[in-house]
Amino acid sequence: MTVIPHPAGRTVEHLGSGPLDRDGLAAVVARDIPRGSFVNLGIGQPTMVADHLAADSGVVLHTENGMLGMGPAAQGDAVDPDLINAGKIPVTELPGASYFHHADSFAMMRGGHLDVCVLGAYQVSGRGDLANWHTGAPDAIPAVGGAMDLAIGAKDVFVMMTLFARDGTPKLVPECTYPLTGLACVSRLYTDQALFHLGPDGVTVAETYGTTVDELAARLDVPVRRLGE
Amino acid sequence: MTVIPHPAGRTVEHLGSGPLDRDGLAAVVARDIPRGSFVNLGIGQPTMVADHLAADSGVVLHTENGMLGMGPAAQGDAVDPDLINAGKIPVTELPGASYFHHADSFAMMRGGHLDVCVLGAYQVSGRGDLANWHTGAPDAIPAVGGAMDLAIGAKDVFVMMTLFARDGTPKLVPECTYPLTGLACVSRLYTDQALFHLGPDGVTVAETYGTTVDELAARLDVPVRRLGE
Amino acid sequence: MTVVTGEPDRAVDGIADGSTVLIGGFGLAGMPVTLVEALIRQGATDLTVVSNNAGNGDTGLAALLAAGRVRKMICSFPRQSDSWVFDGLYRAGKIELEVVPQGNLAERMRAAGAGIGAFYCPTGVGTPLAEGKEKRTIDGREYVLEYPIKGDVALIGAHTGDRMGNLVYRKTARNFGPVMATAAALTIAQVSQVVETGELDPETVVTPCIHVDRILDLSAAEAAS
Amino acid sequence: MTVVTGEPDRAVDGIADGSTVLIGGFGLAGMPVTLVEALIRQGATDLTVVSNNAGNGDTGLAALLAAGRVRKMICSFPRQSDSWVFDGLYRAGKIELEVVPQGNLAERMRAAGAGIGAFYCPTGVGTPLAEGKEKRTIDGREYVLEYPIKGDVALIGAHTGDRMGNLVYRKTARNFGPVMATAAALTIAQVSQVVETGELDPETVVTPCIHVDRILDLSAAEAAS
Repeated sequence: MTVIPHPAGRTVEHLGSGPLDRDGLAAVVARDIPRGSFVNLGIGQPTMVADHLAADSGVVLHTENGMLGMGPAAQGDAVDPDLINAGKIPVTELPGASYFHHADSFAMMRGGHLDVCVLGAYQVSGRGDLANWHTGAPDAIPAVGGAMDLAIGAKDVFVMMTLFARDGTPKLVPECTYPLTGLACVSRLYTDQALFHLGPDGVTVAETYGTTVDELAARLDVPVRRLGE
Repeated sequence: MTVIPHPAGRTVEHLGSGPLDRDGLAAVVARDIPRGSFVNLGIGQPTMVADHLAADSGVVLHTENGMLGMGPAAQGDAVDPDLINAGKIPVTELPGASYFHHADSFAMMRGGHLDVCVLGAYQVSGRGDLANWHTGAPDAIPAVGGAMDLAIGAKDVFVMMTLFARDGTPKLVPECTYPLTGLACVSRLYTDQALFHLGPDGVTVAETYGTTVDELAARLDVPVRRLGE
Repeated sequence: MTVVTGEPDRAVDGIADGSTVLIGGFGLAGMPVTLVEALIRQGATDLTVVSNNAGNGDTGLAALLAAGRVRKMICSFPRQSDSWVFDGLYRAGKIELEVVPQGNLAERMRAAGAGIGAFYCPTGVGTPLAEGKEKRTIDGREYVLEYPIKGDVALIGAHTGDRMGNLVYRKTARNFGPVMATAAALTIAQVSQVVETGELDPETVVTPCIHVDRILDLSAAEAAS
Repeated sequence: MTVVTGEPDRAVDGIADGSTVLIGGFGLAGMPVTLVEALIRQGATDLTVVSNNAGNGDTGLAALLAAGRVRKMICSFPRQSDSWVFDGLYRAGKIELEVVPQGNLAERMRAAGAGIGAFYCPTGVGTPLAEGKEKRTIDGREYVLEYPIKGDVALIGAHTGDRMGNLVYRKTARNFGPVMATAAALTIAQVSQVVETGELDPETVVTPCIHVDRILDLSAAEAAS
């Protein structure tokens, strides 16, 4: 694990405002990415993290379709159909970029060279199991893309998601009921309600947003601890 | 196997002159390399084959230290310490050349992309086993280089050697007594005395040089046939 | 020796029914659309197609699927917003699907091209995609045994080729092209332009000519049409 | 982030006793002689060195061997006309030797860099170098199970680096460098020159900066000396 320890060293309950919105959540993830990291941002919500990285962060973005040094989404004349990200969105190239083929790109991932990847999820278990590729619905067409490769490849896997589904059931669960993407791979879980550290020792709440550790503990089916406990 | 069938279709005994010299042997090997082949010439005697390839042969030479389109040995100002062959001799670059790293170079070999490689040998068995990396002498320092990779990698492995050792014992043997480089990998054996086709069906003499099939059969410990028999 | 042609139909000549066809591209970047269209005209059927996606819209790979030529898709991400052709065939039970994690797709083709018999891969351990596969623990980590994917044919898109068959690509359109070129018995590349042998810098060649059997020169194809 | 320095001693700082050190080069082409000389001064000992050859003449790797710092050599071709330092140590029983076919040496390091747990390789089947190794027949062909070779440190030679750590090589001096760069926890490259970030064409970068931790700029080193 390469991530910096939590800056506060103890659990912080942010009660002055409500749960984080998607932008606020992306800002928290960006804050926790160490300077100079090599980072892969998954399709969808994780791409918002890029907007919150400081210009001098030295963070280098990897896209699994064969590029390091990916820049922001391309606009207008800069759109080039040969230059896209994993979500097939036209992007740009930053100075110091490089291109490589798919086997090299995934060797980079599988070989443990990426410091952090940020993914979305349907469910995450208390020990860090990840389910983010398949709802298990019988009529769904399975499609995995690079999710399993990222899950086992990056030194740290961060997940961004809402803590509760629309029906109020927690998505941080004792055991994933959706098909798994990877075992014990998520180290940090960033949600609108709280930031969790996950690992073999279980779930630690590092921060809460508009709620308390005790309130969360009452709503979750996994035991949670505070930092330093 | 990609090599062209033997041009004569029947065994030819060349009795007008003696055994082939090294240059004559290289010319016979060069004759049998199909146009447009990708070829690796081993260290030592096999490199002489290059001098006998027709200018319009379209043969592209591979050197395992990471190059296709290798040209002749470099002379004078053309010597560049960064451009060498597998024998560490300075060489030149032909138009259409390319450079690649060692894993890609040996993937090319192991993956069966080379049409022909030409190697030297201490011993070759009737079914094509090759011994060319180690004399087995107890004080010898073992060194294999790319010999084993070439032996199993090229579509056709040609061996060039004298048929008899200095003490008169045949180097084409029923079973190799020297440590093996590869099993059943040699398809053609080019010697000063004769050209042999090797395979699961045994040894066929395609041509002789200054001797007859019957004379060779008497001196060898492996059964030999004529082409077409 | 590499054949350079400006005729799409000549480029895909001889592809047999039942072939495994590797088709490059990630979405449309690097997708050899002209070659796939020629393959539809050529008529080979009962194909197994290996490609990252399972077709977009109604052209290229989607049109090949719609023409009923594909028995089985091996891909990482069939489901896309514009994959209606595949979706319909799949839901109707008219096509087989093998979903492979994207990195395994690349690595299994790389293994085919590199002569590797099989490899232990950490991707997918504990997931449904590893079910029924051989497992092994090495140095305390679990791995799944994965086998090569070899193509009878590879259809790829590149940017520039030379007359000997060396290729360079452009930006993220490189993607699967260089890997597929090594993994097929017959590799056919469509390129935007062909230059004389010697014009490509040997240091920058991405796919050496040994991996390329035929080049379709799109600039010549357009000039002729 | 990649550190660029003109000081050889700073480039090799912190290499621990007992490390496995991958050293690039094929003969002298691509051999990082300045880094190896700095490693000798640095003093790390009890090393396992992985390199194609086992030193030439009395400099570079040969000098490291002569200084008694190497416990074990893993290489494909130790015996050369000018390998007298290694030859003497080996005959005196002062150094261990693991001979590995050249392609297996490359592929085992590639596997380490690519997160592959082990692979079935056809090279060496039936030979003394496969003795004691696990075998398996796949599709009628025999293979030997080979394991990754991972380095604590890689010392490689390249031609040009940029300030971010991207590397390009020159001609056949490329050889093992790009593979070793992926296979070590700490990769240190000596380069003939360093250019500003953005000056290397992204299409032509051979080793992306993610694989490079430190660059020794030889042009700066010479200017300072």
